[in-house]
Amino acid sequence: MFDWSFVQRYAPFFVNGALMTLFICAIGIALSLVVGLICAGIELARIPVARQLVRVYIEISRNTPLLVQLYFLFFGLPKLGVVWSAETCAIVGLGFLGGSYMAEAMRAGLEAVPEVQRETAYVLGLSPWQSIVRVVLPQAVSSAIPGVVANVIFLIKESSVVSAIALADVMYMAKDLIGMYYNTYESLFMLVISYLVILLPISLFGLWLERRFDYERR
Amino acid sequence: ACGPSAGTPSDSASGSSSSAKAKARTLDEIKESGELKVAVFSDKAPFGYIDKDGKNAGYDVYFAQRLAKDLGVEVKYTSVDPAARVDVLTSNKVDVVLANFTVTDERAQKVDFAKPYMKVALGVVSPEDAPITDVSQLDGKTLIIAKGTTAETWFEKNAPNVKLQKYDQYADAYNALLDGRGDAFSTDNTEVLAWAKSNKGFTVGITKLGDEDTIAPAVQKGNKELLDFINDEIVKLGEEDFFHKDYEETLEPVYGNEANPDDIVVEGGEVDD
Amino acid sequence: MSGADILLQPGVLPRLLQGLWVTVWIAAVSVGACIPVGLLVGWLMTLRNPVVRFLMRIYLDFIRIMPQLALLFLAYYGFARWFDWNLDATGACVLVFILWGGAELGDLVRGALQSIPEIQSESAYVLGLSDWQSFVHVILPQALRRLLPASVNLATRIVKTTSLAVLLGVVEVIKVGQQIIDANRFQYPNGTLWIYGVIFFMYFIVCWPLSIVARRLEKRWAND
Amino acid sequence: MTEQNGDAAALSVRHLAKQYANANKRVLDDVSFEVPKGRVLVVVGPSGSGKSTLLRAIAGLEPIQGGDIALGGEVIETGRPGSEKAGRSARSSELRTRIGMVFQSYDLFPNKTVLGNIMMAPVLVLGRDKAEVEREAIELLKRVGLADRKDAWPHELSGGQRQRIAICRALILHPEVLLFDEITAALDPEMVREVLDVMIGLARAGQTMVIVTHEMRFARAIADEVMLLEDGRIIERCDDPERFFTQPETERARQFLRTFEFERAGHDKP
Amino acid sequence: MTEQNGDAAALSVRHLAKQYANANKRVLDDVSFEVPKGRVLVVVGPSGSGKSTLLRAIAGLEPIQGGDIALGGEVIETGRPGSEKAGRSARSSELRTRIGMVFQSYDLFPNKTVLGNIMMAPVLVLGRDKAEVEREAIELLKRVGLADRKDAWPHELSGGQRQRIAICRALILHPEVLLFDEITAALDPEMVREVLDVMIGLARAGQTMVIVTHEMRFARAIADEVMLLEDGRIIERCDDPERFFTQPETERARQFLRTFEFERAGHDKP
Ligand SMILES: Nc1ncnc2c1ncn2[C@@H]1O[C@H](COP(=O)(O)OP(=O)(O)OP(=O)(O)O)[C@@H](O)[C@H]1O
Ligand SMILES: Nc1ncnc2c1ncn2[C@@H]1O[C@H](COP(=O)(O)OP(=O)(O)OP(=O)(O)O)[C@@H](O)[C@H]1O
Ligand SMILES: [Mg+2]
Ligand SMILES: [Mg+2]
Repeated sequence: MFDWSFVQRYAPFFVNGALMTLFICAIGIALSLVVGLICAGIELARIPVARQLVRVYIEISRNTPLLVQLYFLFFGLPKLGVVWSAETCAIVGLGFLGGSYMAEAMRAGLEAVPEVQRETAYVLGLSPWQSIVRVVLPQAVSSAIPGVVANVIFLIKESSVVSAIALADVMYMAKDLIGMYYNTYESLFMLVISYLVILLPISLFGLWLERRFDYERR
Repeated sequence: ACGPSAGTPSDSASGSSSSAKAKARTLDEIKESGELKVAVFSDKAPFGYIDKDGKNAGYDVYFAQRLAKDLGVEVKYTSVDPAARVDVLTSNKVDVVLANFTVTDERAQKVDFAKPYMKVALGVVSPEDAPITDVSQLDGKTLIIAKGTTAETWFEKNAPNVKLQKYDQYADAYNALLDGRGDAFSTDNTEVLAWAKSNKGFTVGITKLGDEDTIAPAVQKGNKELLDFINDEIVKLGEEDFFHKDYEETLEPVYGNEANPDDIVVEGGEVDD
Repeated sequence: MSGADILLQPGVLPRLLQGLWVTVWIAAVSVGACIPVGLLVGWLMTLRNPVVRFLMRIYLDFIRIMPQLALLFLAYYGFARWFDWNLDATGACVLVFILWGGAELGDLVRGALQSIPEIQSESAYVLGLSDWQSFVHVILPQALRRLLPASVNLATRIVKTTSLAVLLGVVEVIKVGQQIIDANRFQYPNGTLWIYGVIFFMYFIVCWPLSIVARRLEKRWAND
Repeated sequence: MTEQNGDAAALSVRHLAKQYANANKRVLDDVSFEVPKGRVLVVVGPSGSGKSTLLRAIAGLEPIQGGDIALGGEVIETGRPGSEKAGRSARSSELRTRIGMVFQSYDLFPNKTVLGNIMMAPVLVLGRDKAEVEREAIELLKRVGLADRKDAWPHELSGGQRQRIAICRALILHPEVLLFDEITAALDPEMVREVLDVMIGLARAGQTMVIVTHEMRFARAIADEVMLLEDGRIIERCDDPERFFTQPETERARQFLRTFEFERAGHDKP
Repeated sequence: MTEQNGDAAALSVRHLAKQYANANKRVLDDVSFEVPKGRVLVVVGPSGSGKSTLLRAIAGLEPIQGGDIALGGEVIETGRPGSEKAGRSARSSELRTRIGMVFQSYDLFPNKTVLGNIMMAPVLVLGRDKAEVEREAIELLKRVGLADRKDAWPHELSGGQRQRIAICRALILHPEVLLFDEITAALDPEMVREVLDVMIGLARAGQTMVIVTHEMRFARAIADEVMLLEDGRIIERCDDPERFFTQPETERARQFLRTFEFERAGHDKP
């Protein structure tokens, strides 16, 4: 019934797929953090026009599926003369989608710092910079981390659609093996294991990080 | 039945019952239900595609219609991706696959093939300004293919130095070739010839690669009753030169008189060379 | 740009809309069926029975850690074989969205039920309300209020995730778009740009109002 | 229902013992007292002394491990050793309506209007006629000065208004005993006053009450009897509040009361 | 820094006018008073009368639209009409350290330990030597009875302990004036006592303070002067607290103080 030799033979495929998934996600998530930070900054600083643009971006990015974003980038944009590689499209797609989620998480983190904390810093004579670095940011990071971690896991999961633009990630391997050798069972088994191996440590690390930065629990 | 329809006959996937036994249906059950469930391509013109009006059309579809007519039932189409063709049968999502299904040993272990109705080899299409005329030219280059096709298997086995870029769907693969994402695209030669004819700037540099293979209908393993019926049907249709007529209706408009129908068509299930 | 004309071709927009209808239908059926499942799961999760708790944890954690696309593959290819249970692509989508949405909603329900201060049910007890009266008249209405904004958000996520159905071969809006692109390739070589653009916009138009509703509800009920 | 003895105390608690699960000490230990009909008992004591637990046990919210609780002479709760993990008392709905309780906070139902909150129990539990209950509810609202807010939602009300509504909600069931657990602890001073005035009105009207409070002046004004609790035991009980607040008998009571007095800072003025 | 006048009041507020943006009424209107060095001013008044706003304006947290504020004779803030939407005052860090303030709640930095909280400003703002600051911090902690908690995190402390730490954090800057805004409002009675005792200690030691409180007994004990605020105006000011609390001059003050008195309920005893 279950063909272990098939699993042994093709396990390396999934290792490669997992590396591709991790590669795309690492860069895509880094990009999303940068985009999120910029957007959260613009919103908090209330920069007039940029702020409206950020709102529009966030609405568009949150309300469209990544798959459609990718199809548009990969198949649509070349008609405008912009030909990006599949990797670029996937990274840009993840950054575009994740940026809005990260922005919201970071903004929520900053807003969670009570005003009286800034006021206390002011009354104690701290400069605005000292107040941000020593008082506001440490607390904001602490309350933003759970949201950011959840987004990281969300983005890794979402990245499973990059197989649709021929990127050889975990999902791609599973489909490929099913299509070539029809060992559906074994392929699905390796698919599930691969995602567990990628995501379980990350989500445990996330829990540890949350605890580490939670001033009330460490 | 579950699910609405996107207005094309091809979406029987969403029109059929959402749960049933994975055991194949008998001939009687098919007749009783009044419809034959057939898996076809929806993006591989001119063999199986959706025309501008949203209707299924093509060489395979023409045959499917006849098959159903002789059974006295309607056709219900399910569009499949190449890689899904075996699984739609094993999980009994359709009764027959008529999706340019090349007969291979691996596949024959999973499904039962009937007599062939077409023959193919692989072909490679590439841009006219950088034509690929030999497999060796592909070394270190990127070749686009569709997952689950014979082309994929052949290149995986015989050309380890070619970088394969695999898409789930033919449509995506063609788009990728048009956007210059790969150096060439390989699939059945019938298919690439047809495509190159209608897409300026592309040429079929390799017209015949690997063994000559046949294309045949497939049913679930062990569904002898239906298999026998299809085999009889193919023999019977051979007497009236049905597949030549099919060729004239669906392929000739594309190939014109440059191709010889006998290079493609198999009548009565007999490969003559 | 010339390519935009593709949208004016007879039949193109109606077909896309029909495709969108399939998408919305899958989402709507899934969301509808999620509600009872989610309520049940949420209720089970508040039980103290360790076995039930453990099972629910496994269920929730597995569903949450697997990408939805992987779940769809499991349901579509795996279920038929493992349980001799055949699902067509649409059925597999609906099943996965119900299991996934049910788990997510269940967790929301659990959170909402547990967020109601104990003192509410104590007040009801002291006033003489039976357990059932207390649940129906006091706890549930408050839990639903806290639940609704997040549930509408979940619905948005389900709508977005229906886009994956195309990868199982369901003929929904994306697939219809691809068919149109294919059939019109020669007249409209730029079709991909426009069709995918329109599909992008269509998803936005479906999801955006839901997001707005969710945000409104959240604001309105935040300070109660 | 057993017949009520006219002479029996409205509430009597005998040898009450209470221990929380996972705790190794009794929170209430051999607590006995009576509250005659129409009288007001004020319970004071430091934080953690068991005041809230006492009221909650009387209301049936906490299982008790020893002793018993009687209402109008009828025993309604008997301690069961080992019942630490048991939930709320299984007493009948009807019985529960005979004891009213108001908590420190959060206890109005936010999903009901003011009238909805007040009318819920009499209609659902006692099956009384809606129109009649509404008339009575409006009467009560007038008494606490909130007749014009009858259709408001709890979140539209100030803390003091909410607590007055909570009192009405309890009163409409005509409870034999009303329990109040620091119901003004979370309020601004002016609101505290509004609520306490309502309670003083109730005392004048002869409502039997047990009140836990940290407002010593209020306690002094409203109490018929005062009871000082510490570590789950009754330290001093006195039916002359004036005397209790000025010359308590025990050293512990003196010490407790001193927490509320300040001596002049008396630093030198320039 | 202008030289300080030995005779000048520690804090003087003249004709202070304050209006919030989007409000059509002044929250503080022509408020003038002085606090001589070493004296304690207690500000009382009903909710919304502007007490917090007054302290916040002195601390530089709110822009003022008229009048001025002087510290030791040196004017540190002048009202600018139309500045409703301006942010906090631009006064220098050094100047800010000369006024200390403790809020009702939440004001310890949760990301710093007790010592970290106390040492932050002297080290960062005044650039003082760490070791020396730490010695002083521990001295202060001893004074408030919390020397053993120096390495604790704020969330590990009770509310009363937190407020005492907040006082230390303000004291270590040796502020010329200390402002307290209802710092015991959210605390349990015993904790209230701990904190108020610390403040009485400060008063004895000659710390100049402005205190907003609802604890009238405490006010009476600690005040050198009392000021009753209502609707942003000073209703009564009195440098004899005893007199203010027993025989206030204005009818409004009498009325206000009555909120804190109760008459015996006086219902008939059986
Ligand atoms: N649910 C509980 N489980 C375990 N221990 C509890 C529980 N509730 C209260 N306690 C403990 O029981 C003791 C009495 O608590 P209780 O709340 O009755 O005191 P209290 O007199 O009302 O105090 P306060 O004035 O602070 O309200 C305390 O030591 C408390 O820690
Ligand atoms: N940020 C603000 N914007 C607009 N109005 C405000 C703001 N803060 C306070 N107010 C208003 O200013 C008035 C005075 O408020 P303030 O907080 O100074 O009163 P208070 O005397 O401290 O009251 P409490 O005893 O309740 O603390 C109130 O009417 C209040 O509604
Ligand atoms: Mg209590
Ligand atoms: Mg205030």
